[in-house]
Amino acid sequence: MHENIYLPNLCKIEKITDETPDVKTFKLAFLDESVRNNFTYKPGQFVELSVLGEGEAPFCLASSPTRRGFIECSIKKMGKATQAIHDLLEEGDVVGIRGPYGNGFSVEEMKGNDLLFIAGGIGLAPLRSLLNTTLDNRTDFGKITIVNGARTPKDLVYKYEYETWQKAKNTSLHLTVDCADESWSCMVGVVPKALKEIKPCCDNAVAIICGPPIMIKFTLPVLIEMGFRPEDIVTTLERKMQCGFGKCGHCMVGGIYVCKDGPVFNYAQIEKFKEEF
Amino acid sequence: MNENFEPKIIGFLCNWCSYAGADLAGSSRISYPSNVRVIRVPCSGRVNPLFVLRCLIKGADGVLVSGCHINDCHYSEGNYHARRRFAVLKQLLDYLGIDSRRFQMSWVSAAEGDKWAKVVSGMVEEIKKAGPNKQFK
Amino acid sequence: MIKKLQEEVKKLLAEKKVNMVIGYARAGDAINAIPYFIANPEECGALIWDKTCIYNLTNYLIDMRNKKVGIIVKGCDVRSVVCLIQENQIKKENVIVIGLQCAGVFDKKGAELGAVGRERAAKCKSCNVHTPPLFDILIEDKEMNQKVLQQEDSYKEIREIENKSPEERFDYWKKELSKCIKCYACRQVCPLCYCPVCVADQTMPQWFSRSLSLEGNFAWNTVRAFHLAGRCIDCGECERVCPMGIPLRKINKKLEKEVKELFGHESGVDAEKKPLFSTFSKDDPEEFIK
Amino acid sequence: MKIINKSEFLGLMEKWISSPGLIAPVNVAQTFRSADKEKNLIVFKKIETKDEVLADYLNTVKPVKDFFLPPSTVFDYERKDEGYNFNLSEVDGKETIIFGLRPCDAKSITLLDKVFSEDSEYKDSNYAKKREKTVLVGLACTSPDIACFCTSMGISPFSIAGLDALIINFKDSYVINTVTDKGKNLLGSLGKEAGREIDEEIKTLEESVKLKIKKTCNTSKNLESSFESEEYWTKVSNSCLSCGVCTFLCPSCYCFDLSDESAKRIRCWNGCVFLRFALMSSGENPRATKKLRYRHRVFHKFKYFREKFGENLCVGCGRCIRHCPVKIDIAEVVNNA
Repeated sequence: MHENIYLPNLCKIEKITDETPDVKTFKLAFLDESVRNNFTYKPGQFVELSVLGEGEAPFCLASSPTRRGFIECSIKKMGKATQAIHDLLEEGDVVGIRGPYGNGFSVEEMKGNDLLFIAGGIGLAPLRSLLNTTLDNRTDFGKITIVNGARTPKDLVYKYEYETWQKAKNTSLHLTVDCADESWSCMVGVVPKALKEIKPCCDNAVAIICGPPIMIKFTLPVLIEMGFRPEDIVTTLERKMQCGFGKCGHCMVGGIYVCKDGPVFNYAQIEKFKEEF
Repeated sequence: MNENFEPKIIGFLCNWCSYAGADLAGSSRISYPSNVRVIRVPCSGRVNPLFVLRCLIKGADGVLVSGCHINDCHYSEGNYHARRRFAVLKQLLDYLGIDSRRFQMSWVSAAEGDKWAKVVSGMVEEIKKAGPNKQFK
Repeated sequence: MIKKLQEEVKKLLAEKKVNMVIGYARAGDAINAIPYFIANPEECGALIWDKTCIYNLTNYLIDMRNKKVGIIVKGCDVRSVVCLIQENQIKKENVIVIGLQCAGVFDKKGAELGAVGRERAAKCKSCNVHTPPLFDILIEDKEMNQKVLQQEDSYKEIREIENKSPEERFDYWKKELSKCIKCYACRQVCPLCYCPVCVADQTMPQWFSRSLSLEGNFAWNTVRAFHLAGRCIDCGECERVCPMGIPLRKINKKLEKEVKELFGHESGVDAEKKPLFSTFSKDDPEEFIK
Repeated sequence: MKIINKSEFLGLMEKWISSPGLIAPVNVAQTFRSADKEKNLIVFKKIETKDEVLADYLNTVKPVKDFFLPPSTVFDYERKDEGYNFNLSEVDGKETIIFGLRPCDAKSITLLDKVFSEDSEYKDSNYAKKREKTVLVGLACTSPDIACFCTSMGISPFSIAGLDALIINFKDSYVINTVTDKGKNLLGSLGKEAGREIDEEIKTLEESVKLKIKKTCNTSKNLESSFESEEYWTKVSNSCLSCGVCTFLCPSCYCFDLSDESAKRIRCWNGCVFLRFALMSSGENPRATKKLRYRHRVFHKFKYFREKFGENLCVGCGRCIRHCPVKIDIAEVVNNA
């Protein structure tokens, strides 16, 4: 970490994969040898990726900390910074990375539980980091169910990994899209509806949700109905973030700095936030 | 003024008249100074005063907006709006202390290649007298 | 005068003609006036009207576009209501204008100290709309009619600056505008600054620097003034609220003078007239065009 | 406490101008408002000549945070073959003396310290360096105005929290109360011992100034109960214009904005009252209405910051009341919550 907290480390883009028309995954490697070796992070943490001269924005780390030497971020084209990232960057370019920031998922506490991953669209990125970490030490965890929703089949990200997830031990993958096209064979419908069909069992299970707020809003009651305790429902709060270390004030919800005290919260904590999220 | 000062002038040329006029000046081999960086716009009415302001504040030495003569406009009223808009902008820039020679406007039709050359060389002379734009450095 | 004002407002609210009236009330410190929003008729007692009522309340009409609202305005303020109608931002049938005859209000210092006999605001010295040009209900001011309200030449200071040399002018404005801290109070208080995303906030493209460099400050204040050319009604609020005391009115008044000389256009006088830059005339001056 | 006659102290100040460099309140009004008779715009400025320094003024418009957390360039960079090299706009670490800040501004610096220099994990190195290199010499406040309420925020016109030394204007001389060792080795050797009766007189003077402050702010009140009352917060924030005056001029508001421009990253002030402060690029805005924003500002100052750091994020300097375009009074808002 630099003495000046605003200074990024430089990273080279090794590989860019186009997931969907507006989502790209960037594989980055730190230029500085020492940083590359001891850059440690937890799944669910995020970094501030800056295209120097254009802008900076927070992105969760989609790669798993168990696979060393590189980090991956999946970026959807939304605002000024992401537009610059999508239009200007090619393989070999250099970007700035600040971080890792945020509290990340508490993997230790999840050990020994069944895991229910619920992802919506680009929300699969932070979950992929956690998922690959659990698959890399598979024996510590119970049954894994993955429910991944998207608007249309071409909005599904990480299609190339569905194979390995499907074949992993005691793991089931369920895909659902809001509106299907002719080539679509799996479920159709929003994630809460798909959840009702799958009916995952809730005892000794932890549900991890990530996706657009509208999806979280309608999925939470379904999970509560199924018997999930609020402490066992973990989600990430989406807020505007700029500094990433709890000072600039953009991400405040009530007295909490989402970037430093979050972005991962369990539902019991979120209920205590008076401000509606 | 040091002699080798080559002013940077940004020219917003309306596509139907001035751009064609400049093109005619080129094709009929009329020689004129090459300080104008031309930006082609559909009509002089398309030029937002913010473009002119941004050019001057970012350090351009001069800005020239050139369009069709009155009632020659391809869109029939574009240059009317431009005329009114830039009459006010010129007064504001002058009032705030930006040298009024730095922003000029001209009507050049598609057949007036020589007039275009005259306008450009006239402007380059004036900007050379006005000197480089160091106000916002 | 206040009695009549309170009765009119109570009548309006009682008859449900409007569901809210915006007026002035006394602040907690019993000196200043503050904007006051009344929904039920009983609260009309709090309404006041005196020299400390300096705000231009038409700014609040923008966020209440689809509600029926009554608004209490002075002569200079009502011109911004006319402008807003001209620019189709508010519909006349939604707004009931309660005009007040005004003999002039305090300047910012006077309003804060509530001192009697304090200097009248600069805009009032050259005011020619003591009786609002447009109103649905008029509240007369009996004593005002006798007073002889002299009118100063309002462009005196503008001419002073015009007579300076360009370098002097640039130095003057450079010193003034470098004080700007970009709190955007001048934009937020102005009734005619209602763009959903202001040019200063846009990021795609980002027109000019957000930093407090000379480049950023100069660009912001120039664009703000230009966007008000031919629209500014000289209510003086931007200059009043500027915490750094930048004489913003001097830029707006210059444009008001130019617009009157060049095109004979006066803002906020006649609701049917089209705004300055959305129309043109065949014989606009063009000697500056080569 | 020590006592020193004024001319000697002013002579000393003149020495400061050259040796470490002096920053003090100056009236920079050129043409304040076109008609205002009193031309006063008081801001902290680097002093060149002795007579610029003001003797009697209420307070500066921009607080002293403008010196420690200035809107400025964080770093600029140019492309190198393999990447970029950054040149940080490091603090030059030159010694400076800030004279004439009021006890309320000094107290606000201790609040900012909690966020920027006392946070071990993410310490703002520039801020910390400046704090080390700067000596804060306060001037006791003898003429508060109707907007001041520092007495209800745990400080007083003569308090020394956050200061290295306090100067009190006492009849025809200055009383010096040195606080920290930085203050001691700057002013310790000066003047002669004031003696007990002058101490008593200073106490009574302090009490008399305290009585001048009428406005109170009931900070012990539990704001929690009013959080839900939609009607109260709408009424209070109805006239708010969402401009930045209260957050920019507040000595203890520290929210900022990081943005990249052509070849540099700049940090400028920002405030939670702006509409676009919490706006996300997806278009969602968790605090889209004036009510939510103003309520968040009040709660951050009088509840959230206290829960985390033990003190309210307000020093009662009254700037947000004095300069608010529509005279919203935060002390009244807290009292009636």
